[in-house]
Amino acid sequence: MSGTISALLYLVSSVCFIMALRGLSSPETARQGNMFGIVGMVIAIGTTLALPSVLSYETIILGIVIGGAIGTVIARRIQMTALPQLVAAFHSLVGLAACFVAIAAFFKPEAYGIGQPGAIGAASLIEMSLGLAIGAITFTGSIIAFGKLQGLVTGRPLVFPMQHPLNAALGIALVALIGWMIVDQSSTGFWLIFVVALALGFLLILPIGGADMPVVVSMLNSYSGWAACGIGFTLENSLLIVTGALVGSSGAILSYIMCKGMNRSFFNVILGGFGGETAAAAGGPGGDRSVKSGSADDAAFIMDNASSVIIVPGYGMAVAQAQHALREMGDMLKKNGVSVRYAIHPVAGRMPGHMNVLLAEANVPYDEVLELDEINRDFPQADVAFVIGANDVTNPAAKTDPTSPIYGMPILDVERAKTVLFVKRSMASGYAGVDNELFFRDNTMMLFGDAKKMCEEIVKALEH
Amino acid sequence: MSGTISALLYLVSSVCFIMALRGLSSPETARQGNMFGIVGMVIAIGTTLALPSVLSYETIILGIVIGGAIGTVIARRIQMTALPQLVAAFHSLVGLAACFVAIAAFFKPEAYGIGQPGAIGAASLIEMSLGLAIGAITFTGSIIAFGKLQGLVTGRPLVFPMQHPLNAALGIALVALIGWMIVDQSSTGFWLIFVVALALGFLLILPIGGADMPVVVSMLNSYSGWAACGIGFTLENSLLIVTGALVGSSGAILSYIMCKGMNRSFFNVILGGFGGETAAAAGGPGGDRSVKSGSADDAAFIMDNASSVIIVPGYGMAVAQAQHALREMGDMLKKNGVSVRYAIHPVAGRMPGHMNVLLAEANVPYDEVLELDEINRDFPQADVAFVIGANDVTNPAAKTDPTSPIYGMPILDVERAKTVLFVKRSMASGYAGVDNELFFRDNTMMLFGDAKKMCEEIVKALEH
Amino acid sequence: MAENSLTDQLRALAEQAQALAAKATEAAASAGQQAVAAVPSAGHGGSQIDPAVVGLTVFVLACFVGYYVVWRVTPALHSPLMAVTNAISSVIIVGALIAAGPAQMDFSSIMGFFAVILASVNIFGGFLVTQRMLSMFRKKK
Amino acid sequence: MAENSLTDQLRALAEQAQALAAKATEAAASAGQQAVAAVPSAGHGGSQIDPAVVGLTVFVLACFVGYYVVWRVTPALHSPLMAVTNAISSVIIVGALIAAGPAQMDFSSIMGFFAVILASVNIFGGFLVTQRMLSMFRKKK
Ligand SMILES: NC(=O)c1ccc[n+]([C@@H]2O[C@H](COP(=O)([O-])OP(=O)(O)OC[C@H]3O[C@@H](n4cnc5c(N)ncnc54)[C@H](OP(=O)(O)O)[C@@H]3O)[C@@H](O)[C@H]2O)c1
Ligand SMILES: NC(=O)c1ccc[n+]([C@@H]2O[C@H](COP(=O)([O-])OP(=O)(O)OC[C@H]3O[C@@H](n4cnc5c(N)ncnc54)[C@H](OP(=O)(O)O)[C@@H]3O)[C@@H](O)[C@H]2O)c1
Repeated sequence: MSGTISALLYLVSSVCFIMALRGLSSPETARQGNMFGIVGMVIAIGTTLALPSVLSYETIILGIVIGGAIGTVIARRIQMTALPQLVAAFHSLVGLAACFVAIAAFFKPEAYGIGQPGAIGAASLIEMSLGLAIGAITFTGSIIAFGKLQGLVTGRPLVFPMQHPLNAALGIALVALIGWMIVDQSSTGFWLIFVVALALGFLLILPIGGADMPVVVSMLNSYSGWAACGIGFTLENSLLIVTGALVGSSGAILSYIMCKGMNRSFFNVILGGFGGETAAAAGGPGGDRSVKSGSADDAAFIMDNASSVIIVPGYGMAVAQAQHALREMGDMLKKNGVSVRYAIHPVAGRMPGHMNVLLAEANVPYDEVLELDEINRDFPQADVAFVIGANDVTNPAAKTDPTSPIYGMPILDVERAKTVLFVKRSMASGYAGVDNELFFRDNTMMLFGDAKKMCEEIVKALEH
Repeated sequence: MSGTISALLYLVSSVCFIMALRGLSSPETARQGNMFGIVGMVIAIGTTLALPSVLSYETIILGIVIGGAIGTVIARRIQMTALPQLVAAFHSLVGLAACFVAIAAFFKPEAYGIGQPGAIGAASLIEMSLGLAIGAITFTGSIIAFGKLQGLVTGRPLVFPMQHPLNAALGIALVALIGWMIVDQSSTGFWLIFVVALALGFLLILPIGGADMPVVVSMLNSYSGWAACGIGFTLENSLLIVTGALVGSSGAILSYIMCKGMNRSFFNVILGGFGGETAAAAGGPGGDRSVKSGSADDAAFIMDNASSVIIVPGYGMAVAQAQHALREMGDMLKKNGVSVRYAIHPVAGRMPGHMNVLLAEANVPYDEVLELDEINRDFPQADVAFVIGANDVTNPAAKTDPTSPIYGMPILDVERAKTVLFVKRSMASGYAGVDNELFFRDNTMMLFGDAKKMCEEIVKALEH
Repeated sequence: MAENSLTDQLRALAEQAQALAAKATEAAASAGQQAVAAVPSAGHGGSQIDPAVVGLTVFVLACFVGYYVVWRVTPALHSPLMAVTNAISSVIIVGALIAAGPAQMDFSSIMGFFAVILASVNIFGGFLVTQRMLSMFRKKK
Repeated sequence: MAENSLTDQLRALAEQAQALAAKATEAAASAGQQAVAAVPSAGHGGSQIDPAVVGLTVFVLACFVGYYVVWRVTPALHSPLMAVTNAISSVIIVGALIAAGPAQMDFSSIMGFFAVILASVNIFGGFLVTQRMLSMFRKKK
């Protein structure tokens, strides 16, 4: 296959990837978009296999079959509530793969046409060692993110003394090693870069709280995109440049949206130490202030007599896997003539769009699920706001208390509804560790219990 | 200046042009966008002047000064109501300039590094002759468009017998000439292409009605963009490719929006013969049906007692230059506590965005000027719809009468307002030549007269 | 409108692009023939890529950018958009300057000179008239 | 949010892009040094342009496309977006295949083989999980 033809095919593949992201602009076109993505990947792989230097088809096909089988099994088995950790886990694999590619290129540069072992151009060496370093940081960083999201590592930010100086020192060491390696082309330097970067990924992410992991995952995603661009420059391959830029923008924009949704700066997230700690310290608030608490029967009675209910799901709904029971509850209410809609905060749950996927899984039609901007002005007309496993995203302190850590974060104005029902297990605060003053309001009723059980009980009560 | 540096500067210039169009996404950023465009152009010209082959600075600066002076004077003097014809006129100049560049390249290809006279590569010859042909069509086509918009040529579609066969024959001749020229490299062939293309531009546009000229101008704009891309391929200049693609998309999208706003296909517009003729035939409708007609005093009384008025301007407002008087009327009403807003149909007037510019010129704040989608649902709540010089864009036949030529065109639902006031000079139909049944409704009052005079009289009546 | 009609619009754009792409590929092929004498390029990528393919990549991406940028233009500013694209399309002055460039006057450089004048009218006129229009758009005080 | 925050976001993106651009320019310079031996390319443009500048052009345009395309993604589909970009970023399998390509096995091709496995897990897993998520999004019947 001539260089021109493969370049044209790579261009087609880039366009497919653009169309894949473009499809996600609406649920109707999204499936078609995913098909575009698959086609683009098939073209990219096929074109590469047809390059004259690629010969060992058996090995390659074996690799693809093994990897494909593992990927398929995981993708089929995974529960939708475990999506955040799945993305993190997959992400660590991309990082490791990037490391392997960089290592292969370092020890056999002639395969990539970038020189001979020990005599690689400086530009390529820089690209390569950056690829290695970013790949390694992505690898260990994503593993920690996975561990925190899966609950294998504590979600609390693990702050340790000298944390920032240590990380800074490692960062400087990394840069120095890259410099040395470029001059010396020594493989020791190369391996040292790998080790230091692995350690750095580990130490950078450990101090960041569990609920900030989505920002971290997105950020690492973005960096790996820019790294792919870099490799694209070395190989003069515009497919890698375009795809890298797409992935890079996507990660950057998602991180930005999340930070905006929490009204925090990106650096505040990355420097870590937020959440958890404070949450523990603030645990058990309320003390002497009185709270109105109700039962499933009360809730069923109130909602059955309402004419419009807005459901606000949050992280707790995901943890309790309550989406199916919740949808059943919604269906019963609708059958009784109550208008039921869902309000989704941009950072509800533990991943952007998390709630939407869970509700979709439970067969809630997506046109009943509305974003903050779309529904916030409807709360004053609603009879009931049914807040299930959400907390921070409803906290009016974000609007009223300039000293609160969540001040300035956009929130769902549930307090404007006639009655607010809160389903949660205790009076504990949410991820941000801030007391929610709504619990003590007159028009609030707390429904203590597990989200799923509570929904099931309400359904039973509604049946009578 | 090395090729690499000039390529980098051209890239900066491309980015500036992208930012220029991007700025137009909102009125706040638009001025900054225009600055980006100017900076981009300065960089592009500066970079080209610094190329080693460009030496005759005196001549070039003389040319820029002459052209710049003419352009500046025209841009300062032009009245905002004459914008459509101005764009058409400017456009003819780009077309002619493209012709001159193609001619220069044909007779001195070595300056562009594309060969020697009489020995130019086939690809370059194709590019060149296409550039010449498109440029020439744009030139004469835009001149006709200018003439029709300015009223120098009749706005009626000049259909003549054998029009389509003749144009087809000219088109075939053009292709044949290009083929011959590529084989023969003869300058006779080259000049013949020029002449035939000039004739074709003339004959293609003549049969198209005056009010379809904006679509034509946009279309020619789009083609000249794609032609610039073609030249960019020849010169391997990505600035020309990027800019050409931007201009090409812009023209195509604007033509598309206009056709959609009229619910007509692009081919229906281009094949010509629409409007005018029919309008004349249908002139003087109504006959025996009775119409309620009122005076400026009546209108002033009705509007002064309304709580909300929606003003719907159209082509007649532009012709009468009534925008200042209209704004004064609006101000008086606002002073008397009436809510006043403006509703703009996508194809009101004779150019996309035409009404917005005129109202802005008259100091109407742009947040009182709303698009069809934004305001259409507010008509039922409005007391008065004040339709001034608009006709087709309010015609309910577009919704109810499948045989009407404007059937399917989105319209402003003025008839839902409590009272509809129509300012126009007669019972004549609008551009599409279709009777407007609204004139005969009970809740309609016709205000016969020139739009500007009528506004002035209403203002006077309001003052009492 | 923008949202609903994307597919239609894309189709129209795609058709136009396809025509150009075909042309470009053709040009690429012929350029390729001219290029046989050239040694493998200096790139470290190894395989030798036709500049026309690169041009095509730039073109396709620029069409996407143009598509998105233009659909984002608010309808109220469609007149300034027409004026400013008019000004921007005069970037063919680049070609005119090269034609007018050589030190001695001849037929071609005279053509170039006229092209420079025409393009300059457009550039100054286009940007200025856009400026004038935009300066009129004001928010409610 | 998308609309209001464009400038902020652009700034952030611009910074990241700037860093990369600086890197790319550097790479360009060094590539240019390597390129001195190469003859003027076959292009009819005459002046000889560095491939890294072309790469930069593609990169800048792709960033614009990415920016627009991603901001247009509806917030309800942000989870599928994360999953699908994950799958797409495995396009580095292109590099892995080249490493695993040579007929004889050695350290590098074994590394390539492992990279192929890892990237394949991602490709299959990423696209499938996206598919699963998207198949759940349904409209009201
Ligand atoms: N989505 C994202 O992309 C993203 C990214 C970064 C950060 N974050 C952060 O995550 C937080 C999301 O807010 P949120 O309102 O969804 O969650 P939240 O504020 O963390 O509150 C979750 C609530 O769910 C309750 N809960 C936990 N398990 C439960 C169960 N099994 N049954 C019933 N209730 C249960 C908890 O109270 P009890 O313990 O009393 O039950 C807790 O108050 C925000 O602070 C946001 O900044 C999100
Ligand atoms: N805007 C664009 O981009 C564009 C592009 C292509 C086509 N078009 C077409 O242009 C038309 C625009 O619709 P429109 O409603 O704005 O205009 P219209 O339907 O053409 O009606 C204009 C009305 O203004 C009246 N008029 C003319 N001069 C007047 C004066 N001095 N004082 C008062 N009234 C005057 C005319 O009636 P009298 O003669 O009785 O006074 C006429 O009925 C549509 O058919 C559209 O398809 C627009």
